[in-house]
Amino acid sequence: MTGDELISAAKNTWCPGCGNFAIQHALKDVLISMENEGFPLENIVIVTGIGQHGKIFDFMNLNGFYSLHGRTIPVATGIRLANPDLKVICLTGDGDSYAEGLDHLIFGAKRNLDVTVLVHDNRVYGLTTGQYTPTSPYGYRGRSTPGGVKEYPFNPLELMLSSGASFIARGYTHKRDQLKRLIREALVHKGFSFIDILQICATYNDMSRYYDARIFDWDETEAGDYNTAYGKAREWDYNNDARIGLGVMYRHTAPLFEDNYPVPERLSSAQKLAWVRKIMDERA
Amino acid sequence: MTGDELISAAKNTWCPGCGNFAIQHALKDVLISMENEGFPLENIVIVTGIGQHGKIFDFMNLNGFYSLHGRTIPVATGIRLANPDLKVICLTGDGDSYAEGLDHLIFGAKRNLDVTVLVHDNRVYGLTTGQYTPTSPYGYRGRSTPGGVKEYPFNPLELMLSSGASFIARGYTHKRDQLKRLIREALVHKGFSFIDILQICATYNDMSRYYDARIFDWDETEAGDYNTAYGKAREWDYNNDARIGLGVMYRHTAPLFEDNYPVPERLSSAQKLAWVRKIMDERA
Amino acid sequence: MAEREVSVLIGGKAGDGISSAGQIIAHLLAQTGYRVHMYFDYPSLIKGGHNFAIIRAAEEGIGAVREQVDFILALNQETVNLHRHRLRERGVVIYDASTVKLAEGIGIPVKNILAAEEAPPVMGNSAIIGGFVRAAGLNWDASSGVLKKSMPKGTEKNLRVARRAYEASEERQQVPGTGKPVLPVLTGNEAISVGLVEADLEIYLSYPMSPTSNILHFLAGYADELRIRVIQPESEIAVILTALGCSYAGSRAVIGTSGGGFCLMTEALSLAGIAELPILVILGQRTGPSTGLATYSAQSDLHFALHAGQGEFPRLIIAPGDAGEARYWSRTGLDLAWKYQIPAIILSDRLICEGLYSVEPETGIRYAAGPVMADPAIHPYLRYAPADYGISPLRFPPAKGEIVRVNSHVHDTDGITTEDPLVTKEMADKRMKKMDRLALEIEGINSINTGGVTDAVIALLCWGSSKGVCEELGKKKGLRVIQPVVLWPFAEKAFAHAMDGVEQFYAVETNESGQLATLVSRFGYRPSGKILKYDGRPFMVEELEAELKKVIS
Amino acid sequence: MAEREVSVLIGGKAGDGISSAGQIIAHLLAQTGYRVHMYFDYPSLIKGGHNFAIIRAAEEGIGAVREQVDFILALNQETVNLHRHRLRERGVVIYDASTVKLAEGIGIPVKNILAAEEAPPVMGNSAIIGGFVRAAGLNWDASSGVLKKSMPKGTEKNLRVARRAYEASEERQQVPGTGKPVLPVLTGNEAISVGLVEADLEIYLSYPMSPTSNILHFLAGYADELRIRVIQPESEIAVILTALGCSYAGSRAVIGTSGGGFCLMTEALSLAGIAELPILVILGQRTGPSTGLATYSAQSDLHFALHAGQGEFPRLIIAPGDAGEARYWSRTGLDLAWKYQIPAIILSDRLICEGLYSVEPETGIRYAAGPVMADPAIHPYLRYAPADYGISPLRFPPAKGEIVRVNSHVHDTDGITTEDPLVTKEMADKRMKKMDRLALEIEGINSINTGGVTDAVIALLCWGSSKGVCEELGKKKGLRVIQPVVLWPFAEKAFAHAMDGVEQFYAVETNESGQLATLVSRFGYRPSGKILKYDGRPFMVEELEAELKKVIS
Ligand SMILES: Cc1ncc(C[n+]2csc(CCOP(=O)(O)OP(=O)(O)O)c2C)c(N)n1
Ligand SMILES: Cc1ncc(C[n+]2csc(CCOP(=O)(O)OP(=O)(O)O)c2C)c(N)n1
Ligand code: SF4
Ligand code: SF4
Ligand SMILES: [Mg+2]
Ligand SMILES: [Mg+2]
Repeated sequence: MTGDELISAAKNTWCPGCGNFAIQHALKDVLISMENEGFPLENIVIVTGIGQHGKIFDFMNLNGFYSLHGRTIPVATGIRLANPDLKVICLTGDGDSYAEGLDHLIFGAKRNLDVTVLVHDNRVYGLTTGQYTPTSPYGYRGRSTPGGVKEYPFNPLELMLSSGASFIARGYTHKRDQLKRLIREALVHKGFSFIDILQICATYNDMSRYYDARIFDWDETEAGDYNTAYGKAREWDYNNDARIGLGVMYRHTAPLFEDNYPVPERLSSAQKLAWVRKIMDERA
Repeated sequence: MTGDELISAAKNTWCPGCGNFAIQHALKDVLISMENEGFPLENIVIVTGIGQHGKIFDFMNLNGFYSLHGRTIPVATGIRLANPDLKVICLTGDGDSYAEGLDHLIFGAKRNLDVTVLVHDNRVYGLTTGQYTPTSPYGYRGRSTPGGVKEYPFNPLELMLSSGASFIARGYTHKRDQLKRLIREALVHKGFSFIDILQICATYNDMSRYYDARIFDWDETEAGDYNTAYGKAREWDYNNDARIGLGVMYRHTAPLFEDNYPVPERLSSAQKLAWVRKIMDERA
Repeated sequence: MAEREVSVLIGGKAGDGISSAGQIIAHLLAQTGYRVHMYFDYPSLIKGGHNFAIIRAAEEGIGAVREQVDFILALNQETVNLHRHRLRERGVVIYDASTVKLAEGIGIPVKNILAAEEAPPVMGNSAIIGGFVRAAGLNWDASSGVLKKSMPKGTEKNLRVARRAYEASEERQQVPGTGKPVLPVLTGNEAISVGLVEADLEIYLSYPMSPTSNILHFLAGYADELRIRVIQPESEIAVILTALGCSYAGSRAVIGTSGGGFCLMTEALSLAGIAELPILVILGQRTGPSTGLATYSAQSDLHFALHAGQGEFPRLIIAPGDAGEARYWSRTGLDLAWKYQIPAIILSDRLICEGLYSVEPETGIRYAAGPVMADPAIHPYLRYAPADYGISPLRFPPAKGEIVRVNSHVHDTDGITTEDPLVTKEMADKRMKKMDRLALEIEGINSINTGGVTDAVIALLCWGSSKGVCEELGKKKGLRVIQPVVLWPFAEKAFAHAMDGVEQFYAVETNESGQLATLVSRFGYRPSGKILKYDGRPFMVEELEAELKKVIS
Repeated sequence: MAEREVSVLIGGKAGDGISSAGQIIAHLLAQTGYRVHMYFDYPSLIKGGHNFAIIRAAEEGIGAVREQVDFILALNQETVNLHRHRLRERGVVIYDASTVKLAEGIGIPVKNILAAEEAPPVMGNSAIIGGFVRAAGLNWDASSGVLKKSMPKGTEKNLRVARRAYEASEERQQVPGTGKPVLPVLTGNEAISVGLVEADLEIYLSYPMSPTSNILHFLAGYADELRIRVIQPESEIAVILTALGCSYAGSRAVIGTSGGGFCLMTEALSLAGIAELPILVILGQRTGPSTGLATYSAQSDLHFALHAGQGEFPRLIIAPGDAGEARYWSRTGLDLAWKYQIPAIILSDRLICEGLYSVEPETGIRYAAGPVMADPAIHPYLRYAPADYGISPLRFPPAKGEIVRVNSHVHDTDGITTEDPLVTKEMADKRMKKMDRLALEIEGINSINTGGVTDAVIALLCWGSSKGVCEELGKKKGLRVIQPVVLWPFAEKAFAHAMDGVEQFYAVETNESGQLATLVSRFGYRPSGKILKYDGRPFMVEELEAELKKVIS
């Protein structure tokens, strides 16, 4: 498949300048290169939430499940249980995964479910026209907080680390090449791989200049060390004006959820019948 | 009020040996001493989840809201918004707050809602007769996991720390005096105060001997330091056989959620009418 | 309908400000004494897709738009291509001559005008509006007053742009004033908000969801001025449970959502039922199932609202038919929720929420203000004490020397859990007594509207947003129109009265099954037919007229 | 009813093992050729409160218990105090003489027996059972076989305890064998589980909640043997969405819950509706609203199940009336969910889930095995392609060279989001075509049971667990009994047929409003009366009989 073929014919309806394009194309490039290396793309399933991010479902020629707001992870869990040959990518938003569906995200990490989660973290509810989310900076003026939001954001990287995610990274939609590499590594990782992607929302929360002035690349040599990762996670709390590290923050190996529930060979009808008879005998 | 008066006439239906008694009586003692110091007990509201823990609602002579499974925190939020003179204590279970209602717990911490959360962490669903919870140890044999659960628990203290809780402690139902002190400090604390109480479930998960052999008291002098707290949180991961620290793990001061939403004086009918007229004029 | 009327369609890309331009046009027409209604059609995206609004103005109140229009205001070529067929004979297209190719109509050199005024592209719609003012023969001074009011930002520049376009345009179809008093024009969401404020709303909570997000935005904008609190929690589950915490402690909280969010609230709705906690839910219906069409309409959650939540408990369900009713009934709904300590639902829909309507400015009289409060002298306070009509008097904590308990389990009068069969039955009966009393009260207020030609033997049965189109055609075609506003408890007697003499009736609804028809069938009424539409769009006047022709000779 | 019958009540504290003792008694009686039914009554707590079970055995199948009993087995004084009035003339109380004070009856020196055998207190119920075996004149050898089977742990000691008590007891009321073949005895939950396994269940997911938790426990116990996977996610929301992920990728997942958990599933139910994902929900009703009475029963979620989730979409709702039906219809429900790619609900209730019933052991014939699969040769694969009866053939990913998309929005045939009005309508019509076809199919299978005296002109209308008691009294009092098993789509024709000749009918339901009565009123049937009970407890035979006397002369 060519990259063009991976993009569907559906009319793209993101705003000009939207960071979602960068995510879409980074994903496309990574998948094409994987296909070239022999990975069959029909084994990919994307699961999307509801929000601007979710529209990527329509824009890609990939198997997909356009789910509910906040519910990508349980859907992905089901797909992985049904068929662990399928590689599942959750494309989700900050409203989607950090507000409505936060618990699932934490449980995905806790269980080390073998899926890749890309959070289109534009730090705003885009599709519902600009309200604050759990990662919006303090004081963000959205339509539900015209006087500025008075809550402090939480730090998704720190939360993911304490929840047990085995691969944690941060990307930025203005750093397309790095983003590609991160997505690729996340896809290669066995286990719960999570990337918080600082995504520009051109319409409601354009933080390009803020980010551009603060980003730097993390030294990834110690990515296996929890304490180092913890230190990195806490450098920038999504609110203070610290430097913003990008790259792989943490990576380690842990048992997979799916391995506890391997797909068994099914009983034959005769075996099933025998079991039913046994139960009936026991109960008679 | 005497301690006896604080216990209601409702028939207690916890099993003999249940750790919930310790929590109930510790709470009772603390409240009585607070009342003796002048705190009016009619200003206390307990909000309970659904589970064995929730039955404390019936057993206490206190204002109360017997809520839904997993939903103590949002109810508490509403009570605090309506009347910040009310001191709200959420009495919740590990199934309640760590599974069904995890997101609310994290948001309560993030917002630094000024409530006290006591988690009756018996590491099992007691009321539904013994299934594993997010803090059950690996291999726990419950009725839904007769072969032993294959998920690792998460660490609620670490999660709470990364979520922004401003007071975090761990208690144990066999350490009644310490528990009293912790509850008292939690109640005095301004902000989100959280105690994970290792509660013995005599029927489905009696870990008394395990705990008794491992507990020790934390040195609380550095309780204001985040990194120290982080180190303490990670000593024991609710699964390994490390020593189990008890006491206040973290305490600091942060702005309260409620302070962003002070109860305003209400508009008079005339003011309201004037506003309506203004809107109508603007729209005409 | 009315002799004098005019319809205007304005279209462009998402992001062109079609909605606000439509509102300005509605106000321009309202200004000359018309009653107006606007339908705004937009896909769920922020920029790029096709948006259009139809504004219709007439001498009498209206709640529907027509397929045919007198003016098309085209900010782009697509608008012309998609809507040209709608133009009535002698209708006029006013278009942006810099982007639209068209032989007839009035081309406004928008690009040049903007360049001359150094104005940004988004002011293009001011130019088109200016062109329209002239084409419709509206008075410039009065119109510029409306423009000023509507554009608090960049007012002067916008006005200059509009004026240049006005001059570049020409009068084609004079839209005469009606001489009637000017009425305010509100969206349903604004009207609901006003009604809530009138009924002493204290805390509004919502997780954003179309079509009720604009209530959140509107109220947030006035929060300081109104001294109310407007809060956006982490999920709909948190929304409703926080609101119930407020109720318990004595604050009037209202929540807003749409079907998907409402699903997540159903468990707590049942809690409100058994714990007898007052709560008002604004439920804006949109096209389902599931995410469906997020920005289009439907009337397909009536039975869901009727039965949401496990078990049986009293509830109040009200479906206003336009902005005026939305205001009145939101106010009344909130009061009744508190009077009866029950969950109440304003079952609105996308067409009402985001449609514009002329409304009467009067504030009317509060239906019932305060809840039944307990006498503080009586000890002990029992939250669920037996009482007249099953309504136990309220106290809020702190209550000195008393304990206030609410409970999601079956409980005794003190709120303590019980599993006793007798108490279980008694408490169920107590709750149902409230329902019976409420039903009686509902019979006595105008909960079933009758319109059209009220003594006709053929009737249209409608509810919510299908009211407008039915009302209009009822008058025109000599049909009775019956519109239950309170859908539950169902005012059986009032309905029977409204149906008195009816020989045939047709249900007109925007859903697949005829949900109101199903509801009335419980009471023995079977419609002669159903006229249903379920593509997310409203019934246009012509469309329903054509459907009626098929069934009524 | 049947000439020969016997009722046994056993009571004690929570933690005394009353449920298992009751089961053993049921098996003891089943062993001698009786058809049995057990009702177990317990509050929601683990230790201490009063628990009791009533076991009734008769020659014909039964599904209800009586107030009057022949034997009372009392493990404590409370049991005697609470239930003594139930004892029939010549009935016998068998009691623990070490704790119960009583003048008559058979006192078993439980304490001494346990001491003699060095047995733990929990074996006290083996002693009482031993005493009962003798008192009822049951054969020791056959009985000890049942005891052995039922007590895999500590078997020998239990047997010795029972034997000692047997010897300390005396024969009082001989319960003769029936000479009929012995039938297996199952709880409704077990029967449901067996039905699911027969219909190729692959993954069972549940968040524990009474009264369906025991399905989770039962299946978890056999998971390895059955090669199924049994999973307990973090919440009901996770349960249903995980299951829908399974459906999408081709695995048969089933989920179980009760009303409160079901509330949280409604949003995803609507998703299953529009995305056409098969899913079966086992919904065990209990007393509501809200937490209500967690361990008691009700039939009060019928309309909620009918309308849960926003928007309109096809669904299948089945309410089995006993364990045999539970098995058959769980199997059929799962098959039909997959055949039609729709959500299906087994609407059970606490009485069926946790009640014991004699069932026919035969496995019967599968109703419909596989779903409609697409021909892999046809390219491109379109998930929502137009097809016969609206059932688009399935493929599961990975499908080489194809893309499989499911979508919660309105979508085109390929699953891509659309807001086009025509496609919106077409897709709604496609879904409703499935409903129409399913309705036709439902008319053709025995979805409406008719029993009692089938040509009587007075009928009892019932569903779910109220079937048993109606059936029995129908036979006894010469009434027709009509029990719709499939409640949606409602088999209007089959129902009309069942009602043929009925002049009066009474709805018998355990809810406050008569939910089935309301449902049939949609189709023009109005009951002459409703006999309703809503205290969490079942209709006892005598109780319904007395109610019937009031209304039927
Ligand atoms: C249960 C539910 N609640 C609310 C909505 C409305 N809604 C749609 S998108 C959205 C916000 C999306 O925000 P985010 O996840 O950050 O996505 P973005 O648009 O920013 O990419 C909301 C609240 C919904 N679809 N479902
Ligand atoms: C929505 C919902 N799901 C499930 C239940 C059933 N339920 C009642 S208590 C409980 C578990 C309680 O566990 P935990 O919170 O740990 O409390 P414990 O009994 O151990 O104190 C569950 C699952 C419920 N009441 N509501
Ligand atoms: S609103 Fe923001 S996130 Fe949405 S498409 Fe536009 S730029 Fe992108
Ligand atoms: S089951 Fe466990 S938690 Fe529940 S009352 Fe008994 S000992 Fe306590
Ligand atoms: Mg976002
Ligand atoms: Mg617990």
